[in-house]
Amino acid sequence: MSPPVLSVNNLEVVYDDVVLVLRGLSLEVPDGAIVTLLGANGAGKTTLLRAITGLLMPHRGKITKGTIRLGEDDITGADPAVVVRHGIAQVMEGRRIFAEITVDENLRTGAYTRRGRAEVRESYARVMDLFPVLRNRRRSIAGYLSGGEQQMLAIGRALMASPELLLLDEPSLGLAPKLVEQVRDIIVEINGQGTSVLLVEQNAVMALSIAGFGYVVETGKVVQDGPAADLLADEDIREFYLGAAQHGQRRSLADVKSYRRKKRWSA
Amino acid sequence: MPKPHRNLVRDYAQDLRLFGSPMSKLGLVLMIAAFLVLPTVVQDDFWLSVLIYAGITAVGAIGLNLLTGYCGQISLGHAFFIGAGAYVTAKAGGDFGLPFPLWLLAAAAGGAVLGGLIGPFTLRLRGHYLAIVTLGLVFLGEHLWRNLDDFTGGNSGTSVDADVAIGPVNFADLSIFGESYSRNQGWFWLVWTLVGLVALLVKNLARTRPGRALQAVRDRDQAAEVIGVRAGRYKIGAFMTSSAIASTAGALFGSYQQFVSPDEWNLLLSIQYIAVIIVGGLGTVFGSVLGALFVGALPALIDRYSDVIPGVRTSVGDSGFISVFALNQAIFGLLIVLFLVLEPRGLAGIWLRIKTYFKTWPFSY
Amino acid sequence: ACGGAGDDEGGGGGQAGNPGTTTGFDGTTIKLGVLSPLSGPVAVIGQPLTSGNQVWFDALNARGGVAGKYKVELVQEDTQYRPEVAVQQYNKVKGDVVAFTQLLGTPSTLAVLPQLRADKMLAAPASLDALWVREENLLPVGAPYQVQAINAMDHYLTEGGGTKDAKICTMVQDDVYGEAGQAGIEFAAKSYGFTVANTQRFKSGTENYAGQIGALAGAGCQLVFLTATPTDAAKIWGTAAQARFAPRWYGQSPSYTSAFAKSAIAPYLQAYVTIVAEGTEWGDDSVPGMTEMVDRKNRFAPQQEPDYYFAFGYNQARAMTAVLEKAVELGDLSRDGILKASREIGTVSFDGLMGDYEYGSADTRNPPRSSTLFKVDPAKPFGLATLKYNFSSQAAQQYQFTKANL
Amino acid sequence: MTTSDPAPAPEAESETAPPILDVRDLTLRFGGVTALDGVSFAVGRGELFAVIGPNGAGKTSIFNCLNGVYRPQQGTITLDGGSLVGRAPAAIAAMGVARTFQNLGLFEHLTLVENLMLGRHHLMRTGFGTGMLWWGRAKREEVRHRAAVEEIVELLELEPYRRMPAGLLPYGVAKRAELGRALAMEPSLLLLDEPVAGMNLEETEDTARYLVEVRRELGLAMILVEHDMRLVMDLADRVLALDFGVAIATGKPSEIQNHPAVIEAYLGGAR
Amino acid sequence: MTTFLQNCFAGLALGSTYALVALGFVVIYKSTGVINFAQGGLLALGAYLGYTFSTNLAIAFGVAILLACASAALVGAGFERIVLRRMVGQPPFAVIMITIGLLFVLEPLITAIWGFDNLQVTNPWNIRTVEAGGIVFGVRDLWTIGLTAAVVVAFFLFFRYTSLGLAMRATAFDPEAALAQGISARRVYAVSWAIASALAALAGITMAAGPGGLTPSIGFIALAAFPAMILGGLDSPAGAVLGGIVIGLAEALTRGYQDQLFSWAGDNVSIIVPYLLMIVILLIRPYGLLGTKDVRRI
Ligand SMILES: Nc1ncnc2c1ncn2[C@@H]1O[C@H](COP(=O)(O)OP(=O)(O)OP(=O)(O)O)[C@@H](O)[C@H]1O
Ligand SMILES: Nc1ncnc2c1ncn2[C@@H]1O[C@H](COP(=O)(O)OP(=O)(O)OP(=O)(O)O)[C@@H](O)[C@H]1O
Ligand SMILES: CC(C)C[C@H](N)C(=O)O
Ligand SMILES: [Mg+2]
Ligand SMILES: [Mg+2]
Repeated sequence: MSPPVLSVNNLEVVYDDVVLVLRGLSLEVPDGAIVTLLGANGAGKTTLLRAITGLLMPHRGKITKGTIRLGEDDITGADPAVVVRHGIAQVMEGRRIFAEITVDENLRTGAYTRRGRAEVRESYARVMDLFPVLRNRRRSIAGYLSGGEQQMLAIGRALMASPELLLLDEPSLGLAPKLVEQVRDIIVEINGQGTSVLLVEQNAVMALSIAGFGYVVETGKVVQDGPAADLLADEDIREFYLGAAQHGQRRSLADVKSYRRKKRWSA
Repeated sequence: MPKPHRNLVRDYAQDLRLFGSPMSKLGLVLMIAAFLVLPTVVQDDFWLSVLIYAGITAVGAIGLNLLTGYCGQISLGHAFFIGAGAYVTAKAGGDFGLPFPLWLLAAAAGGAVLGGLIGPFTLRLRGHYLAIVTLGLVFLGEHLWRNLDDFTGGNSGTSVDADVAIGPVNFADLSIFGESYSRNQGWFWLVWTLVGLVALLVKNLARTRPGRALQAVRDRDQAAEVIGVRAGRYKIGAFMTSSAIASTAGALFGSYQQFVSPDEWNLLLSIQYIAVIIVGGLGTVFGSVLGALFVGALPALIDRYSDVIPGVRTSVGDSGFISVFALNQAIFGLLIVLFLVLEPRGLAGIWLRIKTYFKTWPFSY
Repeated sequence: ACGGAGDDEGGGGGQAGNPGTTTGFDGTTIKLGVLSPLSGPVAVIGQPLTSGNQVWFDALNARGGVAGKYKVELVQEDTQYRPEVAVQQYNKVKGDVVAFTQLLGTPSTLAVLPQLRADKMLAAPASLDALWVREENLLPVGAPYQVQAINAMDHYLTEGGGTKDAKICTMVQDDVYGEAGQAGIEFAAKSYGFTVANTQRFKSGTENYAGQIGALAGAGCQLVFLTATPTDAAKIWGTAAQARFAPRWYGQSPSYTSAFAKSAIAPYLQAYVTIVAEGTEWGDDSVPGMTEMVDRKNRFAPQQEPDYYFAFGYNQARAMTAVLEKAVELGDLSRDGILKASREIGTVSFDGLMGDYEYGSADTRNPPRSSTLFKVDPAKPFGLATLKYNFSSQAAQQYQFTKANL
Repeated sequence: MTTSDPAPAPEAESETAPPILDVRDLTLRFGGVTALDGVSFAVGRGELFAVIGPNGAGKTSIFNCLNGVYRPQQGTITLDGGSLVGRAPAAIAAMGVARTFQNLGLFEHLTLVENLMLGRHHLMRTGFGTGMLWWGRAKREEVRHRAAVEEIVELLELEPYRRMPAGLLPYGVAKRAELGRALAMEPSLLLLDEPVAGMNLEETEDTARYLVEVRRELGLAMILVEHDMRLVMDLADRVLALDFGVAIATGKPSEIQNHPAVIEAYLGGAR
Repeated sequence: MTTFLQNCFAGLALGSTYALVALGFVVIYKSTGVINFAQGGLLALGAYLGYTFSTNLAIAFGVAILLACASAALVGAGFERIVLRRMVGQPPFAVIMITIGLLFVLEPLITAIWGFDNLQVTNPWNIRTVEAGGIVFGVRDLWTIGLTAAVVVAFFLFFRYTSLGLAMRATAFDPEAALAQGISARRVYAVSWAIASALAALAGITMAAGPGGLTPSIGFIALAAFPAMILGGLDSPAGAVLGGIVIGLAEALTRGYQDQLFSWAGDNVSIIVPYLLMIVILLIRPYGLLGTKDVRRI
């Protein structure tokens, strides 16, 4: 069996020298798999992705313990440029497109580390096929796109890198229902072509429907993990992430009562 | 035994107090004590004048911080308004002989009017473009100061002969209970009282409706508009208030120095103010004061103790290779770089860190 | 009464007993302040000038000091030629000194003046503005800039081949120093009946003078009187040379420095430039003061290059010494005592290095009205050769001095 | 599915009460892009009106026109009888139109309470002068409005975050804070641009609950833009579906949900 | 007419220098989103390095120029290594202040090494001139114009054929997102600082080789180039060149016709004309002639 593309071992991350956000988190993305990461807001999912790509520095964050390995290579604390050249691409939280340049130019930045012109052109054509909306807006300044269009651009930009491992931080955010399905299909398709995927999603239904394996993170630690199918069947997961009430029938949101649910796996 | 719940807040008014916590109350008391006692301990004219200049800079910096730190409008034109204040004082306090409170107000009013004229530029220009336009103001100003002979004395400059008495209390020649104090001692008290006053006013402004509006405009002006803040109005208001405060600082500067000439209000002065608010910390009143002390006192310290540093040339013909001033500037530059690399939020940021350190002590996280 | 300048050995014994200790005088050493641009663009003047102060006092101290027993020590501070810095530095040292033997720069002097008045402090300005003459708290030396300008015009119209119908122009620094030169020329214009055809003002520190030179050339100027400091002057003359603009230039004394004689523009300067200043060329044996000064420089500051400003500083120190001698004689080195002494020193002679100065109370002082003209000559030590020594025009005698109206 | 309606919402199409908002024939173009193409709709008092449509359909653009951020090339917008077109955003806010933003419009460096206080900006009077002087009018006003803000803090359960800079708030909380700020404006029309995007299930349910409560207590009219169909279908009284700036359908949620054009353009298989 | 042409030539020569300096500003702005206040200091440093190579070490002037540009570029890149790399993603204000700090360090360093004296750079141009049609062309001015033109062409070709320009804009807009694309912010900073420093050095040497020699105040020219940069548009290299030439001409022409046309406005109007022109243009076009506007959408 080939080694996992990504293995995170006992990772600890501290912001601002005082805020401990990841507390010994470990996970693995096997080669060619889709792994999803679930967890409440503020659990540290984005922080984990930052740690992997080396983007903690601009946030005054630091890895204080643990290792991150990419295949055979240790990339703990490596420079982002180096990590990207290792074949990682990322859809960042909050889209982070370059608002002042055109859609085309944004896509070109995604292919910054790639050399072969023909292959880049191929990727470009594929992105255009996946998101026809972008084709019409190729020369528009990206900042004027609608929210969802920007999200498509962000995904498209990551695809331009044709990575070995794709990190997705809430790719479905702000997308129309039909597009969410498309994005799901895209992820599956990319994965089929050999790209491993680490998917962070609030839309757990979507995430678990395509992932092979899932982790649940709470306050910086993995509190549960298992094959996606097992998680889908888990009572707690069903209640807290999938919105299915015990008796199977979905509640109407208009009927949610004024009570607060505070149950957590860990305090 | 310490009383429990000493931090308990019982109503909103209490929650809004500036010096609410016991620590900050203690700090306030200490600052007031230092303010009262310092001039009687440090009688040396040099150190007093350094502190007086630092105080004047603090006043001006609070004004700039209001504009840049709170409202997000970068201005390189602060020197212009400082100069204007000094010239207004030469006229109002010197030639017309108005009493101290009146010429101070006149200077502030003059600054506000000029700010009101320039302010509308902020409606059209953003960021660096605005900064460079205000930089142009410095050059236009210098041209005006040179050519408006009647008002400014032209190239020869003008003496500023404004008295600093409030009723019977003359700060230039204080005597309290038969004890008489030097001009610098009196000025120290005067200037630092004004620092406190301006700091308080601006702090008040910052924590009420207009102050919040300014910060909203800084963070996102479009969103601010949508929730009902007339961004343009607040930008102009900030410009006017800031330049009024700048002119107040200029008024103090002029009357303390007693003589002003056109080339003092140059870009370097503007940059110095920018340095003060960035080193101090943007968007904090206390930071402006810290920054002014740092930027004002550090060169003086280096200057005073330069003779012990090897390689420094303190007099003509000795063997040093770098002059005191050059060394001063170099150290100053290095410290700024070092500082901001370590703490981009400036002195106020360091202050915050110290506070959180003690708050969370002994736990590092 | 011709007060000695403290130069004769063992001169001036104090009959009135020893002066008491006071600010800047601890009973043995007299401290004097020096506020000078030791860095910045005018440092090329401030440094030699301060060195001149120092060499004079070193020589004096070697002979025993003021009144043969009080050593003089200088407290130097760098003003960078910036008025506000000068004021701050003044505040820094005023508590340590009895007087200031150098306060360089017209703008700086004006800036410090209010404080001098309030503190009853005496300072010797290292600049030649006409305003200094009537100022109690200042101890000027030399013929003012205005007088230099007038003498220069006199020379141009009488021996320099100029006529009053010639296109006479000025190029002056846009500050008080420039105003002084301009005022002199305007006075001369009235006296001699010419008009100033064109005036160009420039801001000190400008890098490009093509426009001004173009304008002067366009106006057909035949003579240009220049009031500048060396940094700017070099660029101005360089630009003129490049533009092939070749009027007669007269330059105010502080516009020249020795580096020019070795530069690419030296031939141009040689051909067209006359410098109006005082005293004589460096190393001129025929002037007694010069021989002595060169000796002393060689002894106390061997590394110092020949320099006009050195001589200026040296002379300033001489005037200040006359005041100190007098004050010691009167038994009072306090600020009041110094001011009083400054009124009573009478005429001080500078041994031909500068015109004699009749001191006295400020409203009766009479400064020298004489100037010396130099031409540029790279072969000379300072690059200047005497063209016309120590002459005084009729018009210059007429010039009236008034008190600064600040 | 259920369409229970806890609020005594007036029948939207009722002939008697005139609508609070009437939008007619709205057209907005950017260069070659037509963001809105003759869109008309009306929102009744107390009605919760939803707007859905694919990405880039023009939903946010409608809000921007209502707010005065964009100026439509054509069309009229009438709020309570007064025209909105051509007015400055701040003036429109003062007329009672409040809004939350799709991409978070909080002021990052201000605390949550300050952000909420800003919502009350147009209800307050303190100017530069009185603000500086503090004691007296300014202080009284601050205290009074602070009390009002605290009610919202309580309603939205934001207590633990009062003093946190908005920029550091967890995403879900930030979205809630935006809602709070809009409510603090005491609006008569509330525009919600994707209020639950990026929220997890729990937070979505919370937000739904707040919206229901707000409706019940304040009875104000709302326009909801959202891609989370559960929220739209469960809460909205009526739905407008847009595609490429053109209104393709309006009706009750159940009608829209099964509308073929809407399914084709927007819903796909995920109904 | 000749006077006019003479003035135009002077303006063009001055404008070329402005263009070089402004181009340096633009390069750094494009990659870091800040105005580099140290540009004047780098210019002075380059000029003094040129002096050292050409006068002290007696290296042929053409080579000395290259050496000076190269060593200035090293200094710029070194600045990135020591300082800027730690500032990736930090607030722009802090970075602006750091450039001011750098200026404060450079100035005294230069005067400590080279002093305040007026230095003469050994060079073949100096005050030499050629005359044609009644107009005197300074050899130095001709070279300045020619070199500027060459550099500008090289500059545009470089950006045309490398992806660096795009990387710069991305980095300036959002350094973190740029990093995530594998764009090394450090390299971008280093390269842009190196280019800007080399441009500054070139401007410095061509100035220093002119009439009047070299003094530390040479760096002030950068202030005069602010209007040039902003008038063209902060992020537009073509704008920098255009702005430089417009400002140079405006300044030289007002200077030349000060007496005839502008005496009412006081002496030395030419000093403020660049700023006035800049203000007027910015009021009409708030992002300069060719600058791109901020993109804001809610
Ligand atoms: N720059 C920072 N400085 C200090 N604390 C931070 C910083 N960035 C994030 N945090 C804190 O770290 C914790 C984890 O944040 P992170 O963004 O990784 O969560 P997340 O799981 O991605 O949440 P979400 O689902 O909202 O995206 C949060 O409590 C957050 O407040
Ligand atoms: N300021 C602008 N300049 C240019 N085009 C714009 C501008 N604002 C919006 N658009 C375009 O108008 C169209 C509608 O945008 P809008 O933001 O209204 O979409 P939306 O329906 O809110 O989409 P989403 O669901 O993705 O948020 C989009 O194609 C967008 O690119
Ligand atoms: C010594 C000189 C440089 C002084 C200068 N000329 C001035 O009056 O300011
Ligand atoms: Mg996240
Ligand atoms: Mg939208």
